[in-house]
Amino acid sequence: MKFGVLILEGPYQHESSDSAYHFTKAALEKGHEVLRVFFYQDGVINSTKLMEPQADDRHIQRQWSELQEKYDLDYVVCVAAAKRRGINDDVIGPGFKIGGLGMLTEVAIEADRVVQFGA
Amino acid sequence: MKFGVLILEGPYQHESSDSAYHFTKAALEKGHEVLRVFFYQDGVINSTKLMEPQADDRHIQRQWSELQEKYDLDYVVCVAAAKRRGINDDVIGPGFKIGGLGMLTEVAIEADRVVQFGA
Amino acid sequence: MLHLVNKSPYESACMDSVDKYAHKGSPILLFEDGVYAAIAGAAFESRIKKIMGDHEVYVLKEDLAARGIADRMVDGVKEVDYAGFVDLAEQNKTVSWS
Amino acid sequence: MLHLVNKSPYESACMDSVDKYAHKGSPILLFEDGVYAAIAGAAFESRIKKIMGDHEVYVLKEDLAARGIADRMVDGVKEVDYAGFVDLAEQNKTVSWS
Amino acid sequence: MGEEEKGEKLMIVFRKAPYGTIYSFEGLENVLIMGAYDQDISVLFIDDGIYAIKAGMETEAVGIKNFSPTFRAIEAYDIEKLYIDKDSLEKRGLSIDDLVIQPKVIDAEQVESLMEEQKNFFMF
Amino acid sequence: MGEEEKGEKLMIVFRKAPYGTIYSFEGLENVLIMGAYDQDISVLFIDDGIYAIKAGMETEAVGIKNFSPTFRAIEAYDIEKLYIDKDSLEKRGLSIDDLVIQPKVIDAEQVESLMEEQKNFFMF
Repeated sequence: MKFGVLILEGPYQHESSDSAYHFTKAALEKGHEVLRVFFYQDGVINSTKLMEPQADDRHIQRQWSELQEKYDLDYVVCVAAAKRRGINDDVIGPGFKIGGLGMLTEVAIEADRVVQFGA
Repeated sequence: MKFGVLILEGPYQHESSDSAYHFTKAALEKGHEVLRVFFYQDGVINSTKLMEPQADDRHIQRQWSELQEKYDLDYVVCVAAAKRRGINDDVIGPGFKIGGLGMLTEVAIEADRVVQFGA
Repeated sequence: MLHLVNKSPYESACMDSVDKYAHKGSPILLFEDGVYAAIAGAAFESRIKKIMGDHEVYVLKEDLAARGIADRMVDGVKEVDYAGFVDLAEQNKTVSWS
Repeated sequence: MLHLVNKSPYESACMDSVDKYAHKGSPILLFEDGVYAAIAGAAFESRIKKIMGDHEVYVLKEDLAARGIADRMVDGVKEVDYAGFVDLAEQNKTVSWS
Repeated sequence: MGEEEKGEKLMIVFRKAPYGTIYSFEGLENVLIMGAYDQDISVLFIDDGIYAIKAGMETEAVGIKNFSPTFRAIEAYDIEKLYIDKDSLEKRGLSIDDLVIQPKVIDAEQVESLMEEQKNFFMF
Repeated sequence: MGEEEKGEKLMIVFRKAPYGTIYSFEGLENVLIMGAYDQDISVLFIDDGIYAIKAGMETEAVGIKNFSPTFRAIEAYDIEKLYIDKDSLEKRGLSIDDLVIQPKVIDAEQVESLMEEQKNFFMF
C-alpha cells in the first residue's frame, strides 16, 4: 500500500515525531511504500541539523536522515512554515528538502492513506 | 515591582510568546522592572534570527530584540533546551544570550513575581 | 493568587483544575483561547457563572477583540487590557494553567 | 475508518469528539498519552467501556510499556505494536484527533 | 461535471480555536493551495474550529494578522463544499449568521457520513 | 534549621503526562537545578502529572530516555517537600505504591493552602 505521512509537531517537545518515525519505519519493514513524509507547522523543526541532544538521548533529525538514506525516501519540509520558524536550506539535515505546500496535496492525491501525527 | 517572565512555547505555533511580549511591554511601560525573560522548552525557538515570516506578519524575534534594546533587558535562552532544538550562539538574535537553567531559579528568588506563559 | 487560563474549556481540562484547586476569592484571568469560557449563551455559561460565585473572573480585552467576541461576554465578567493584566499580577501571585 | 487518539482524556476533549463523530463499528487506536484512557479502575473506565460497546479499541504496546501501565488495561482492549498499527492503517482510512 | 471527474475526495477539518494556536491559520493556507489542484475538496468546521470563522475579529492589539477574511476567498478557489456541525455551533453560543462564511449546517450523523466518503483527511 | 533560613518558597508543579510531551522531563531538569540553590523548594504532583512517577516504565521501544528513576534523586538534592494530590491519583487508577517515589498524599484543600504559601511557581 502507498502511505503518506504528515507531521505537525516539533522534536522533543511532543512525541508526534517519534511516533511518526516508528510508524514509517514499521510500514517500510512490512514492505509498504511511503511516498512522502511531509513536515508542516512546528513539524518543520525536526529537520534541523543544528540540534544537539544529550548523549544518552535520541537524535531526532539523524534518525530521520538515516531512515531516508536506507529507503531513499522523499522528505518535504513546508517552505512557508519553515521560514516562520527559522528553518532554511542552510540548517536542514541530509535527506530533507524544502518544498511547497502543494506537495502535501500531491501526496494526499497519490497515496492510499495519509497518516497524520500531531495537531 | 520586580517581575520575571518565563516562556515555554515557540513562536507562531502558540500565542504564548505574543502574550508574554505584550505583558512584558505593558509592565515596563507602567514603570515596573523586568529582571529577566527566560526562554525554556520550545520557548527557546523565539530567539532565532533565521525566522523569516511573511511581510504582513509580525517578526517575533525582532520584536523581542527591539524591546530588549529599548529597556536594556536580560534575556536568557536555556542552553539544554536550546541544544535539543537546534538553537545556538550562531542563530540567536541581538539581545538574547544562552545560559544555564540556574538563571531561572535566580529570577524566581529575586523577582517578586514570575509570570509563566505556556505549558 | 491570580489563576491564568489560556485554553478553551471545550478542548482542555484546565478550568476543571482551577475550579478544583483555586482558593475561594482568588481571581481568574482568561486570556488567549481561555476567553471562550465566558461566552454568553454557550454550554460553558452555567459553569463559568458558578465559578464567578467564588472568584472574580477577568477577560483580556485584546484577546476578546481578536476573536470577535467582545460583545458576547457573560454579565459580570470584568474586562482588562494588558496594563490591567499587569496590575492584577502586581496585586497577586500568579499561577498558570495551560 | 480508524480514529487515532494521542491525548489523555483527563486533559483533552479529543475522546469526546471521537465518541460524537465516529461511525459505529469504526476502530479506535489509543497511542502516546491517549493510552491513559484505557486504565482499569480509573475514572474514565466507564466511558471507555461504553465506547467499546460501539468500537474496537486498540492500544499501542510501545506507549503502554513506556508509561508502565501495560498490566493496567481494561479487559477487552486489544494491544498492537507499531506493525499492528500499520496493519490497522492499511485496513482503514485514518483520521487523527489530537 | 460529475464528482468523479473532479479527482480525489479530500477533506480539511478545522477543529481548533484561532490565535491561541496557529493550526487554523496554517490549515487555511493548506486549503487555498489544495484549491489549485482541481480535486473534490470538502471543508468541515467542528468543535472549536467554528470559532475560526467568527465575524468581527480585530487583531491589531494582539499584533497577529487577521486571517478570517481569507476564508471568503475559499469560494473563489472553486471550493464549494463547506460544512459546519450544528451542535458545535450551538454549544459554543454562535449561530450561522455570526460567521464570515455560511457553510452548510449539518448534524453529527451527517458529519460521520461525510467523513466516511473521503479518501484522505487533514485535521487542523 | 528554620524554614526562613532556607530562602524563598518556590514550587514546581507537575501536571502533565510523561512522554506525550516533554513538560515533565524538562520540569524535572528544573527541579534538579533548583535543588542546588538552597531554597525552600516544594514539588507537587497533580492531575496527569502523577503519571510522571509511575513505576515500571520501559521506554526502549519508543526510543525515549526513561527519566522516572531520576525522580529518586530529588531527595539526594535535599528536596524533601514532595506532595501528591489524593484525588488525582484515585481518579487515574493509581495508588501511592504504584510510584517510584512516595510523596506525601494530600487533598485538594491542602493543595490550595500549600500553593497560597509559595512565592513563585513553575507549572510543567
